[in-house]
Amino acid sequence: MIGLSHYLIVSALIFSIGLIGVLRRRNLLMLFFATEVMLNAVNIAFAAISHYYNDLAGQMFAFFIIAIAASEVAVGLGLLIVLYKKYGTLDLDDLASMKG
Amino acid sequence: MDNILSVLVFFPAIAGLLGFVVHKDSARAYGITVAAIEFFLSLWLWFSFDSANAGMQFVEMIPLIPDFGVSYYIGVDGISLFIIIMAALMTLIGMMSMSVTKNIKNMIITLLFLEMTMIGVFVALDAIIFYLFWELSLVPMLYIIGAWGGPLRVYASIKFFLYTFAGSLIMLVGMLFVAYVYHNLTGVWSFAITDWYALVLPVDYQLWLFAAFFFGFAIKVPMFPFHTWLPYAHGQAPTIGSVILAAVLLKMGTYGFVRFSLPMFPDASVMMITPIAVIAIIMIIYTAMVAYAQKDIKQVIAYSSVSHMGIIMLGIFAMNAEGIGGSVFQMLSHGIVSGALFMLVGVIYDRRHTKLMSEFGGLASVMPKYAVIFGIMLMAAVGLPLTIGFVGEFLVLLGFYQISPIMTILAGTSIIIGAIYMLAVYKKSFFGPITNEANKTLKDLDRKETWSLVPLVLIVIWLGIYPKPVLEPIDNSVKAMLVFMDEKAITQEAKDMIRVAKSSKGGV
Amino acid sequence: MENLVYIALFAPFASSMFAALFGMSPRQTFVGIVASSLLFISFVASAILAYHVYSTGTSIHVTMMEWISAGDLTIPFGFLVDQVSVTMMTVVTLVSTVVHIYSIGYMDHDKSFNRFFSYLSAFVFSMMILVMSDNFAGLFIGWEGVGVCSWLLIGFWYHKEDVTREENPSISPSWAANEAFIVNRIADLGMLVGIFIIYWNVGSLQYDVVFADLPNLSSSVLNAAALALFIGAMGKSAQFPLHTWLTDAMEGPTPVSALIHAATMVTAGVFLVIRANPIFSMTPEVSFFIAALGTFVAFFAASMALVNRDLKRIIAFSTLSQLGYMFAAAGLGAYWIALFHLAAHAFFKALLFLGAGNVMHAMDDELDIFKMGGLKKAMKWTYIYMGLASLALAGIPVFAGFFSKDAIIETAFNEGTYVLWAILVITAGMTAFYSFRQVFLTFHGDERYKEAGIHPHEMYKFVLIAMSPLAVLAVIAGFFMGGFQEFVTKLLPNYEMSHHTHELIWYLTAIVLVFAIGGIWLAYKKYAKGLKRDEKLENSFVYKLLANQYYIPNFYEAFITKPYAMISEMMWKNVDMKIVDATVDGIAKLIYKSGDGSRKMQTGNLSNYLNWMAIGAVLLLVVAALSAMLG
Amino acid sequence: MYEIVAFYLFSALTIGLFLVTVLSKNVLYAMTSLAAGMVLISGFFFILGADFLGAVQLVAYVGAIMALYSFAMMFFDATRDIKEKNTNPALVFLLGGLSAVVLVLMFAAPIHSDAIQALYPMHEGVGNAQDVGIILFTKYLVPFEVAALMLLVAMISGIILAGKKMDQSLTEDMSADDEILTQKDEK
Repeated sequence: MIGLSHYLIVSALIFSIGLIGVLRRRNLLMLFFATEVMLNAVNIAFAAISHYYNDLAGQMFAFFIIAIAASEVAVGLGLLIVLYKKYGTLDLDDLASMKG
Repeated sequence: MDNILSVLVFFPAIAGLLGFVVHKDSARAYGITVAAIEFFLSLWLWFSFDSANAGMQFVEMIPLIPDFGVSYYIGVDGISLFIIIMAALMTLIGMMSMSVTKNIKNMIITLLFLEMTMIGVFVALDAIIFYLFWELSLVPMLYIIGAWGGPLRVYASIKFFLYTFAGSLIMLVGMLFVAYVYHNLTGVWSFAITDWYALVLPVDYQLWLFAAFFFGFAIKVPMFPFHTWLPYAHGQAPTIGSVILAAVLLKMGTYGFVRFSLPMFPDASVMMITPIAVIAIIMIIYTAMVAYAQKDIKQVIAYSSVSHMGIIMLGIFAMNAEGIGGSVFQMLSHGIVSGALFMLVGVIYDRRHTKLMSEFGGLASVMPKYAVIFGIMLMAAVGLPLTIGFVGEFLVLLGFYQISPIMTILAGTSIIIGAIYMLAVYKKSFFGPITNEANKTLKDLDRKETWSLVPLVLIVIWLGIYPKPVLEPIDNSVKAMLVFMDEKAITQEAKDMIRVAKSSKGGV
Repeated sequence: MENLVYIALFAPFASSMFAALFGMSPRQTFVGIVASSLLFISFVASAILAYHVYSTGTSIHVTMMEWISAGDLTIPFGFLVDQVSVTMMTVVTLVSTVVHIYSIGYMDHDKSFNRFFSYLSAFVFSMMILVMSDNFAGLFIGWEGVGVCSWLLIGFWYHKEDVTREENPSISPSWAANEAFIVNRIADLGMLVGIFIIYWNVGSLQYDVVFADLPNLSSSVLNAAALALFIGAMGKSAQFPLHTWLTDAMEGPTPVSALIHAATMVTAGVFLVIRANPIFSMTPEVSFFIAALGTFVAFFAASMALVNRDLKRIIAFSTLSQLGYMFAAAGLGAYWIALFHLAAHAFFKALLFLGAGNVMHAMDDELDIFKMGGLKKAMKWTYIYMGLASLALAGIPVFAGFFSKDAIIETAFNEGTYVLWAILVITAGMTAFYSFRQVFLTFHGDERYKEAGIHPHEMYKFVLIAMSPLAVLAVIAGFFMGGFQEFVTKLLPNYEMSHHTHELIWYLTAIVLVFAIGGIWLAYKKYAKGLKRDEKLENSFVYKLLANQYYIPNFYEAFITKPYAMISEMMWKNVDMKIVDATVDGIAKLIYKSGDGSRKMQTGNLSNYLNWMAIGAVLLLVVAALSAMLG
Repeated sequence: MYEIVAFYLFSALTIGLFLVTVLSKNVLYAMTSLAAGMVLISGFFFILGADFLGAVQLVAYVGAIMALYSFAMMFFDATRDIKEKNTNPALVFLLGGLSAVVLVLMFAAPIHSDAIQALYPMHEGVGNAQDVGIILFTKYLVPFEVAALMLLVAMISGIILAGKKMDQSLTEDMSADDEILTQKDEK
């Protein structure tokens, strides 16, 4: 039987994959992809918990997360386009203008 | 006038604000007038002060944040009264003798604000108000050193500010904890010092709190090894800054010990007698030796301040009326004497633009009046009887002798090594032939300088011969404090150590 | 009578203030005259008081006002005129008056004439406070006051330059002044400790209260108090090892040497021991130590005087030696004899110094007796005065010194301390030798001063007349010994020779006399005909040792003064700057550096930030997990 | 039984696809695998009975968000391989692994305690979409509206950021516009 822990482990694994992406990627667009992975990982966990505890609150959270992800992508991609127009690249190594 | 204390605190500040509209040519006269009024107000406070009453007088209380027990709560007793008068006096005299011409208006306004904060510290009976004035006093001094100082002024002023600020933050933590404990025990918040006095704390709490307050006060005093900001601050500050710093600001630290540490933590204070006495003795001997090695007159006096503050610290922890009373008196005496000495150094600095002793020599021949006043102040500094310096030093050593004869003898070497460096300064600068051509044409004290120094000379001699009017209120308050401490102490050792004078009348 | 007390006390003060008014103006003779008159008034008042005390046998006690009152301590300005203090008052004011008048002549050409009188009168005022005070704190006021006046007066010619020790053993007046002040301060600490001991054990500093309470104190407390007070006395009275300042103090003007460093201030230590005799008589060990030290100093100082060539220094050493005698007497319990010798010594020693001042004046400030000789023709009266004073000092019968010094030597015999007695007798011989060596070298023999082209002249007449009372007293003071004994022993414990000593008294006197006359004879033989220098003797080790004061000043310089300066320098440069301050700056630097270091984290690269964020997040998660597991 | 099979299948596929997303050098591959992974995640939701959420996942994520990404990609050069220099791959995988372990531990911890009370219990016999609808429009009405507003704002800002003055730099001084215009006039 598949228990909650199975889901949580999968969720954690996916989250970690997302994290690896976040840490590894230097391209801003790819970073966005990685964050999407992490958001989805969390959604799985929420949905699973919601299911196993018969509580809808988890689903609600997942729902709102999707909403936020959508807004984030909308704004973020807008910014990416502006950046790309200005610098011609999305590579973080080339965008390090805030060096302290 | 019931609210004379508020007037005393805020009059200089309001006058300082009005000072912005005064024309800069008349700023100096304006400042002196304000300081003089303030000084006469402080004298008026003294005359209406009831010497027989050992408790707080002229108390004012306006709740500010009732939910947290913070209120505008001020009052004076015999211990703080004379420090207030001295602060007003030294501001007045300092302004009178001031030779600053650059941005004089800013200087006057800064000094008036400084006066507010100084008096505020000594009248505050609420820890928050106390802390407020305590920290505010840093700002004008930072400005005075940083804007009118010598070549290293920025370093010196930042060192002064950060060093003392770091200490007082630790003190603030201590204050907040006391308030917290008070809240836990009584269910109400209060920052009133008089409420805190009633708090009987367990010994381990007392020790931690004592340590927290100790850092705040010790850096201000400054106690060894926290003293190194002082020579820089004095070395770089303009004359007026040094005068105020030495005369009043340093006294905040020792006053804090008397006002907070002793009555609030009697057991911890008794337990800390030996460590503090050891530090005080190191201060006395070590800094006196360092003073002897200095080449710059002002640095000598700066280090001598530390040495004298060691005497004051020793007296505070003598735990008897002679020692503590002597300490409070010594605060006044050191304030006046070191203030005067700094002014005297300023006099020669204005003429030669150097403070190095090697540049001088034989000044007594060309500047006899200057030499006489310097000589009198020097003798007061080394504690000659019938000058103000003796009374305090004698009482302190006498008081501490009861605690430890050996330590008293070690501390008593201050009368020897104090004489060594002071006489060395005098000999190098005033005696011998005039070797430097530039010194041959020096002018003696002008009228402005004479008029600002002579009152100090008179006070030095008057209080040396007849200290009673000052000593009596101090003594009453100190005795009452000791009675209170003795009742409050929980350990038997502390009760044994705190010596209540036989002539005491009763508690606070 | 009370008014007289105040007149006696404050007339010198008024004199000092009056002179101070003119302190910065050029020389004005009337300042000297007014000062001298006020001192004379003080003397007259003291004399009347002395007569009053003598005739009624009662003491006068006045309290002017309260001085310090803190805790249980109350110190009034109280003045006590009893047999002891009135003796001191009379002696002090008499010598002071003479010295003041003398100074009008002596300081004639000095541009700081007025200032000098101000200081000199201030000194007398302090000395009067010292002797008249009715408590230890008041005594201490005077004690420090005379110290300061001595500092001012030794360094009176402050404008002189520092020279090497070889050129002038005192280096410079200002150096000598500072030395005197600092050495005295060392002793003053002892005195203060004594006061503290007394206060914490008795609860008061008033003489009467303290002395009444003494039987209740333990012997260790008494010993400590006696020792501490005596340390104070050692400094003021220049007892070994705090003696070096006294000879250096000869840098001051000669009237100062006469008044302060011979007649009055240096005897303050003896006065203290006499004043506090109830304490000292209850502590036989300390008393014996005092007597032994006194005897040692008497011999030690006399030995240095034997070879010295400086006129004033010889007298200074003899002062030191006589102080040793006084301490010997006081230590052995013969307080009234010590007091009597103190008074007699004040007269003849002041006379001797003033005579030396005349010589100095005549010789254009030359002090080397090897460069004098044959002065008796030019300075007849000075010769007579100095001769009389030297006879008194040498202890030749009928002169004052004979009675007082002989009594001390007898006391040493009477107490059974034969070693002390023997040393004192030998010292008496040495005293006679050096004082007459000086007289003969100065006034007899060939006129060596002519080589330097000096034309000596006698002092002003009024000066010589002013000195006459001292001369008279130097001769006749001894006859009042019996009356004096009767007078002061109303207060001081009487000291009588035992029957056994009484029987031997003629032999004892004869022995002392043989030594004294032998000394004079030796001096006459060697020096009266002229100076024959003995190269071999002068190069011998002992001679050099004595001439260099046993190298004690050099020792102090090498082992105290210089190391102190060196350690101070090291404390400042190495400890204060490099350790204490560097630690503080180090903390500041650490904070600054850590900020500077962490600045590198701010690469501007988002990817790096994300790494840091992840590290932080993982750490927080670990902490949360751990705390969840543990908690 | 089918549930187990589906779970493991989906798990393996999503993990694999996401790994491709994270590790691929080609943007197109990454995006495609991401979209595929999203679809499979909605499968999880359906298994878990969260039908509505699954639908939203498909519609919003796969439909809207991925479409946004695809459009955005048009602005970038998607054909080139992305060159990234990885300074410290060990740290990356260490951190990833560590966080995985820690998260698993943490998620596993509360499961052993069953003192969790459902706040908004599901109702027996009521469809998931209905249930969600009830709660969303009662308890979560305000957040829901706020989320709607937020989406609106995001949409507008996205349009403005990406669309406004496509031919000009947005960050440089606007006064440059006038210069460009004057230059045009001169020509």
